[in-house]
Amino acid sequence: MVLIYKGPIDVDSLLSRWYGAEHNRNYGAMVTFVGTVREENGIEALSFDIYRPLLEKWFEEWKRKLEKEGALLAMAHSEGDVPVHTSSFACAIFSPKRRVALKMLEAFVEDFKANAPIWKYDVVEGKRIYAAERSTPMAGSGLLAKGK
Amino acid sequence: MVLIYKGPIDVDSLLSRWYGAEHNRNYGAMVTFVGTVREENGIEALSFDIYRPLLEKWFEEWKRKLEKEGALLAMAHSEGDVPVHTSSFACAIFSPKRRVALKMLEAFVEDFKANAPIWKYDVVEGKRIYAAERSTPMAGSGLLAKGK
Amino acid sequence: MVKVEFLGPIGKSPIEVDASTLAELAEILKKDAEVAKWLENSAVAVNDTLVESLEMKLNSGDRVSLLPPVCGG
Amino acid sequence: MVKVEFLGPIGKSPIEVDASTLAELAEILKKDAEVAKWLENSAVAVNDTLVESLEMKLNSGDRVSLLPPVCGG
Repeated sequence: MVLIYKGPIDVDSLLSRWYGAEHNRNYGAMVTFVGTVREENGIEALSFDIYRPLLEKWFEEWKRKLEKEGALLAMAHSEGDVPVHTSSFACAIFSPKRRVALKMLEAFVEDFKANAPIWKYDVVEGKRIYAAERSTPMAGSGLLAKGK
Repeated sequence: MVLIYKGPIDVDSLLSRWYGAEHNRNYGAMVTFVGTVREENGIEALSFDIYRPLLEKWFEEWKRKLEKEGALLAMAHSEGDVPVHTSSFACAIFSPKRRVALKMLEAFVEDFKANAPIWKYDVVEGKRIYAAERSTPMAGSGLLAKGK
Repeated sequence: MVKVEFLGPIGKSPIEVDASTLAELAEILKKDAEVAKWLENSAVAVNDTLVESLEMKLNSGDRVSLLPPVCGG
Repeated sequence: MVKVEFLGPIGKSPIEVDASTLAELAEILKKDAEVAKWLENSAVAVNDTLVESLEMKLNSGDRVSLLPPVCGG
């Protein structure tokens, strides 16, 4: 299950929780990725909408893919406003083999960017502005524009 | 500077320290790798020797390489005995760009395995046994076997 | 009747329409100026499963979701 | 005199030898059975800098380190 935080992720306690739950289960490697909101273009925060049912399906598919390699996947994401210099996304992979963990972390994060049903907004002077230019159409987009 | 721990790394406090020091410096991505001792072949622990002067040089070269990409590198390693299910190696990369962080993490960890001047021993019934089969000759090895 | 929901930045309340295939639904949505501009780059889910064919039959009570371009993290 | 140290699993105390190049040092170490077997797969540092040429001159007080195969992490 994806952990959803209202607002910023408490990174210390999250990483501690993940490491604590798994370090004695004989995984030789833990890799983590943490995404933090950068101060740029005068934004105060980023803000996120999540469509949970599809995020959960997408995540469970990745979890199964990693299980086939003997690896474990965990993920957290923020909903709502996440101020500059706080974190909105975290994931961890535990694996017996380091190469699996390193390869899969990159593949997972890139697919997350392209296909996780999450929408990003810049927050400027309290207003939410959809980050259209940084967003990617999901796989299979444009179906309803086809036809006659 | 590489942080050297006598025995296992306190992973929670280390990751918290790294994240705490850097999250407000406008890096968008933190990636970490943590290596934990697996229970296998009846070992009680792994044990490590480190040659610090060369480890430090090797690490500083990597640090400079990452600085050219705008990224920051941190690393910790254990010296002496590290019991099964505790951690002996940790590193973190902070970068404005996620791709740099992900690519460099893999490259750094692989070069670490091949060229960091650290020697590993299995600890079985209190005895240290050099892990010869899992060890890799450093780049340039064999120089003194050449000649007449 | 089929329920259509518009996720994220589309920012439109759900509507109920009468359509028996996705192709029929497409024709209806193309006539809504507010929605039409999103069709080109939105993915489509029926009852929370992403779909890839306009021929797909819709049944009364089905829920269709439009998912515009994403950017997590 | 040059100091030679044997790192990690070689497990031998440092020695002092008389050698004015790495090539000379190599000939001396090849005669020491305990050390000879490590030469093939050990890297060499002079004053904590890894070196790649046997022609390298050694000066009195230099410190030569033998680094056998490594495995961190």
